[in-house]
Amino acid sequence: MNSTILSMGIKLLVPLFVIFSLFLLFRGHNAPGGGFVGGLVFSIAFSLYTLNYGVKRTKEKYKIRPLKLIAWGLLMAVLSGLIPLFAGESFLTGLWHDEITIPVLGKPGTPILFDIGVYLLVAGTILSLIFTLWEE
Amino acid sequence: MLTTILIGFLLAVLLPWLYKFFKANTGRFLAVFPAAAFVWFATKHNQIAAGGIVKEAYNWMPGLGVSLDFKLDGLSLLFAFLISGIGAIVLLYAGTYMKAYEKTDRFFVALMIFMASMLGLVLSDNIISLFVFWELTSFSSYFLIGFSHEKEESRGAALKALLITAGGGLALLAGLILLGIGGETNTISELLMRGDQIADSGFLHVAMMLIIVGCFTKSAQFPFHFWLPAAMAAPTPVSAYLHSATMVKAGIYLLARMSPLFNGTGNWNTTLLVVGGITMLMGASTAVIQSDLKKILAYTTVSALGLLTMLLGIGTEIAIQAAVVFILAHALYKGALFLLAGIIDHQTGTRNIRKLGKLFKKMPYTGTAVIIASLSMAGIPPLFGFISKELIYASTIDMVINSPLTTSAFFIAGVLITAAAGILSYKVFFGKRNKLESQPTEAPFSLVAGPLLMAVIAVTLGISSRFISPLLNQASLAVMPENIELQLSLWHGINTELIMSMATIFIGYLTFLFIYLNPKFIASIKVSDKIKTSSVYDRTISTVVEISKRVTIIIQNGNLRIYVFVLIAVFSLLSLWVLKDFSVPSISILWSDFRIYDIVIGLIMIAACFYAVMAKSRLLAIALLGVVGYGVAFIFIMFGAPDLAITQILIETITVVIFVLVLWKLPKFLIFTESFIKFRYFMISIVFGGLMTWIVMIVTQYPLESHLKAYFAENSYLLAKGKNVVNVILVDFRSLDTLGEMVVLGIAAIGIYALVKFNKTGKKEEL
Amino acid sequence: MENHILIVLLIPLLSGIFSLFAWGRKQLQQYIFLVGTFLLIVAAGFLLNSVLIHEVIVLQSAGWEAPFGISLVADLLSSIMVLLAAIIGIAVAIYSFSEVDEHRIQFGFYPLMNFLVFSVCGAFLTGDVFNLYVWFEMMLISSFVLMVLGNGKSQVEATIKYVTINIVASTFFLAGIGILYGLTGTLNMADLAVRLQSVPNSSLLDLAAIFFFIAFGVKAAVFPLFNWLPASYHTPPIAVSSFFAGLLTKVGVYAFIRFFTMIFNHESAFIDNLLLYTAAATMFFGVLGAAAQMDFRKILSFHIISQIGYMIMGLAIGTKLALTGAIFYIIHHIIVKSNLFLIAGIVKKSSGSFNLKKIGGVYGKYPFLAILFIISAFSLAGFPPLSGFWAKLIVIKAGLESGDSFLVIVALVVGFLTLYSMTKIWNEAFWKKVPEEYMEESQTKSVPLSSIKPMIIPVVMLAGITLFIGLFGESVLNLAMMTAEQLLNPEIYIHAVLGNDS
Amino acid sequence: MEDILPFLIGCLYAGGIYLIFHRSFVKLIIGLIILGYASNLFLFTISRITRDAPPLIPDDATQLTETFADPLPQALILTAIVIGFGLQAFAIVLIKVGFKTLKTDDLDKTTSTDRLDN
Repeated sequence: MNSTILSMGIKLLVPLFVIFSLFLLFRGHNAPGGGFVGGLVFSIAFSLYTLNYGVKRTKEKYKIRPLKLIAWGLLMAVLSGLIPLFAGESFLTGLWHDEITIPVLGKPGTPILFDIGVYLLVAGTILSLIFTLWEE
Repeated sequence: MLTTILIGFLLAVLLPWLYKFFKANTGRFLAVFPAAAFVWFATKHNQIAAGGIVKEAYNWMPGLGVSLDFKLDGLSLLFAFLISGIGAIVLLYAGTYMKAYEKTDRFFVALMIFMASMLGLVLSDNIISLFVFWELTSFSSYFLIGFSHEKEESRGAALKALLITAGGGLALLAGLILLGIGGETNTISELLMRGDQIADSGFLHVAMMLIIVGCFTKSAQFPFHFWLPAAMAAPTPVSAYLHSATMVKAGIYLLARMSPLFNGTGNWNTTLLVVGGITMLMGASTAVIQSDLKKILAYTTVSALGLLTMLLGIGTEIAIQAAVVFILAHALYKGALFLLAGIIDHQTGTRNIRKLGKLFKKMPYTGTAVIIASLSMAGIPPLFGFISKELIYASTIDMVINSPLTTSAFFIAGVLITAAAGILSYKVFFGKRNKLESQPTEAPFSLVAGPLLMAVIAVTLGISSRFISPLLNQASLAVMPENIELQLSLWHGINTELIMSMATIFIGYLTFLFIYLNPKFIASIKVSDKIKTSSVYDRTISTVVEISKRVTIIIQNGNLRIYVFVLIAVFSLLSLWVLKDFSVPSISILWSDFRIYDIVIGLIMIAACFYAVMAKSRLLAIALLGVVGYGVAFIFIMFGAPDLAITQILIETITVVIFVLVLWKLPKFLIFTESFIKFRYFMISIVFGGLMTWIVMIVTQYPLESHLKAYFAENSYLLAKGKNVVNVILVDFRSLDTLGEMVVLGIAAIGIYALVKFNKTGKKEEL
Repeated sequence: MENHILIVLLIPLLSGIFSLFAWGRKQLQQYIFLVGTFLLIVAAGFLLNSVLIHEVIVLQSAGWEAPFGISLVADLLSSIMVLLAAIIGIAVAIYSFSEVDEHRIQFGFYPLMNFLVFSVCGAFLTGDVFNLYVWFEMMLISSFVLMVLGNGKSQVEATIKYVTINIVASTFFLAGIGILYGLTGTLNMADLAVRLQSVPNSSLLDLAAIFFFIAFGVKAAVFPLFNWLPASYHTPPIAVSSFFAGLLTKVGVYAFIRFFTMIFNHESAFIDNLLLYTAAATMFFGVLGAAAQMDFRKILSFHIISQIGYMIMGLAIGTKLALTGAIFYIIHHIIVKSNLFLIAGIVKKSSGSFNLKKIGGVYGKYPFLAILFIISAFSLAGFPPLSGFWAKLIVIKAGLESGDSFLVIVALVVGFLTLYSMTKIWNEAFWKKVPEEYMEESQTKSVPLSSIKPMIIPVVMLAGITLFIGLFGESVLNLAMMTAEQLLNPEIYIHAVLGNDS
Repeated sequence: MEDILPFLIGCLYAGGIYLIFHRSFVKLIIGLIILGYASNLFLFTISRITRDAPPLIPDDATQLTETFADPLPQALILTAIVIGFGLQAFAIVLIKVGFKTLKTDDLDKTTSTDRLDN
């Protein structure tokens, strides 16, 4: 598998996949996609990289700590749920900023933050699976 | 009264510290408690003897009708005197006697718990609190019998006593609760007046029989009696106190207490009479062939308990009076005799009467006390035992039916007990020779004083019985409210009772002589194991254990497939039972509207599933699994669930990848041959699948109006700002589910990491 | 007020997340778990207090009115269960400091425990059937990992059984949710209770009930679905078994009570009989298993089953008193059973084995431990005046009142056998001397009790609670009665969740 | 298809459970996964199905009108799939570890934890 073309291809693919996964994440609210699918695509990119270069190099190069991703993902989701409390709303209530609409990303709101949490967690989970099992 | 009981429990709790302080004097210190209680009860004597009662009431669990109601009447006071009086003597005695043992603090803890509970039992006026104290006496008895717990025998005896009494306790509990339900109160004094109401509820007889069972186990009635002789494994003070004077009388107490309610109804009288009679005769006849002093006493105690039960069963005025009087007489002489047996054991090192003899000169005080107590036991005037025996005969003679039979039963038992008394006193103290290795000396005063005092009381009460008459009269009124007044005296003139008493003594003497002169013959008598209820007990216990082992091996067989099989079978049977009300949906609608690729996909999936079942290669099976998974995704696409389809495809891919990563180094499938078992599994699988199909069809034939669906369609964009409704539900409407799902995934990741990497080499790895 | 519910859930969740961040740092994780469970007790206490004042508290998560979002509901039953979970949580936390080894901690023991507590609390508080499924799955996955953590041979074997049966049961749960949704188009428990009234054919309800009977029956370990429990509960460390023994099966019982008092409360002879026979068989076969065993933990495991039977018995009889008994039983049993497992662990440490044949003499050596055991064991056997007695008394009284004498007889016989197997432990482990042939083994494998003193603290705490409930049980009884009252009047719950228009 | 689905579900349930009844660990796990599919489809079908009408609000609309698939069961199934994936992945690795520690692939040989000790 160590052919240079493939290696080059994968190196190029990783950022592409990451961007695509982010795209899936943010469009999820209005079209098929979302944090879960985005996270999966994200992790597929690094899985490919791992298949080619091994776990150690992947971890070193991209400073990926799956466990941290999991923890941050969860924390992010919880925080997105806590934010509405300061606005006097219930836990996890979706708060939206109505005036601003960012292109591609849509309106910023806590559900988006929540979805990012999902994204991080799924990415972390799948990567941890791949890392753990690949090293075996 | 509550204070008294609580002090008792408090002393038990504090004992470890008290023991450190008082050490060997703990017993003497503790004796202050029952002595003080005795004095307190004595101050109430005149009031009670005049027909008054003392009541106390405290809430405990009012929601359940459980309260700490205490009521002191004649019967309770009689028992309270016995418990506190004999308790004080026993504690003094134990203070010296237990010096030979280790860890006596534990002994005293149990003894104090017992004393307090026993007081609570006889003072309670609430069925539930009575039961609480009742069980506590069983509980403390368990620890006292098992005091020498390193001996197998002690442990077995303790367990026997506990299982029998607590088992009976469960029956008693049910009986008491039924009474409470029937009488709509838990207060005993109220219940006793609501006989008609309880009878109307239909619970009276069931409750009665259950209570009788409870009382019989506690008071060692046939066929439950065998735990009592076994309980002689306990240190002697315990035998004297619990297993002759007080605890075993708890059953008698409760029978007496409930008499106003049950006497004359149903099988009460017959049951008590018959069981009591058997117990009495069996106990008396077994007693005379024993060689162990404590066993002799134990069986005479069984006999006495049988006699008491009989008297309550006879249930006439005189019988009740006789019972009350005999409770006192028996407690005095039997308690004393046990303590004295302990002294003999303590001083000579044996309790085997075959080895004992000629002790009087060496142990004059002990001897005197034994003789007095034995004479009381034999019913020889002017001792208190004589008065009680007179009354017993009087009660049988005026029975309406079965008088001759009952009278002769009493007579035979009386004869045997007299003989036993002879063995205890004459054989041990004046017998021809002893076979002791060492020369015994008289026991210290602290040991002899107590039993001697009890012997003296037996004499005093015999001569001046009128002091005790008012109290006993009140006690008998408590058992039978309309009873005639009790008048005790030694001399009633020459009448049938007197003649019978004399005859009993005379023939008892002859019997004693026979036993005394033919020790070899007596020793050769063996009771067959087959008729011993103790061996029935042993067999029952081992059978229960054996059955439970067999059942457990079948049920908990360790075979995962069978567990799943049972689960599916239970589900299928239950569903079939419910589904029998539904018709099978007609198949014709099947062909109404379908597209050709539906069928193709369906068939592919079914085929893939089928070959996955049959596959002999692991990789093939996994690949086929993938086919099924993608098929599912395809169905999602067809029915408007693109998100599901994407997820399904991605997940399916990852699952297959994981499978391959994990499994590819494993050896090939083992081929297991098991076709005949497989048929069972095959059938249940088909049934299960069929049921699920049927259920889907049944449920979907009804129309569904989901207001949730409508709400989401309406508000998903307007309120939740999202056009992909599924995603909006996931991150907004039902974001909590998603949060949970995230945690599940995270844990799964940790779990897989831990599973694969776990090692004990201490090598740290960062996840 | 609603936020009391939120706080109860946030504490274990955040503890879990924080201990993920503290991965591998033993002391910090221990500290987080201890503080977390302590705060949880406080929060649960506040929650219970507000529920006592306001009857039913509802938190509409994400701010959507019921039944469109997910309602978190705290009624008396839920808040009592949460409080109990917190109590067992802190007991296990303290215990785990001495018991759980370095390696398990390295591989995530504490985060998993936190998430387990989280899932249990969530399961008690949710008012939505699908959300309950999610909590159940979270509970399952964390218990799977905790059970296998350490990779011991018996652990792996036990976990395979545990996983398989529980996953199969989960499919029934999911299918059951499908049927409920297919019949009513709603998932909110309160809404379901209302809408199920108008289901065209009440046999459909019986049908749906079977699915939940299987799903919860497996979790609660009722006959004949209990096999996974005795196969597995004796394999992980005691801190884990103890938490499992006290709480996990009770989540199943909780779900039983919730579903069969509120959702399936239509008149159904089928369900009534099903519960009655299940209760009897569960009591009976559970205790038979206990009578057969000679391993400390296996005896205790089988006793869980038999005692679950008593709780189901309370539910099956269904009168106010019976439900009171079931609630009282749950409270009593969670405390006592967890404690017995903790004691088993200490006995093992101080005597070298769980096998009763190989050990002995604990009473002689450690009388204080013996007293703690006596309190818990005799309470389990229903001896007065300990907590188990009241529990049994109420259930039996309820049974006699409603004329279910068959159940009462079974309950009494089972009570007797329970006493037998508890005294078996006492006889063998505490009274008897260590058999000669195992003397050496016992000495080499045991450590003196003084070296593991912190493990006694939670045992004393739980035994104290048992004793307290026994001696001053009135408050617990009142609580249980009020809970039963609430369960029998689901309108209060439904009204609180759905608002005025129901 | 609406009419075929119940049969497909039945087949999947039957196949899944029958796989669990095999003695091999690997078939056990495959069976569990197929059971998972079966119950997802069960939930999907029993909440009624609608062809070709995904619950996506068109760009020019603010609400879903006419016929559309019920989004709620979809969301539930999505959650169930993901949760099921977590559990199944764990189970797959578990049988691998089981195979390594128990040295067998045969379920009938894993009866030691249930054994009576006496």
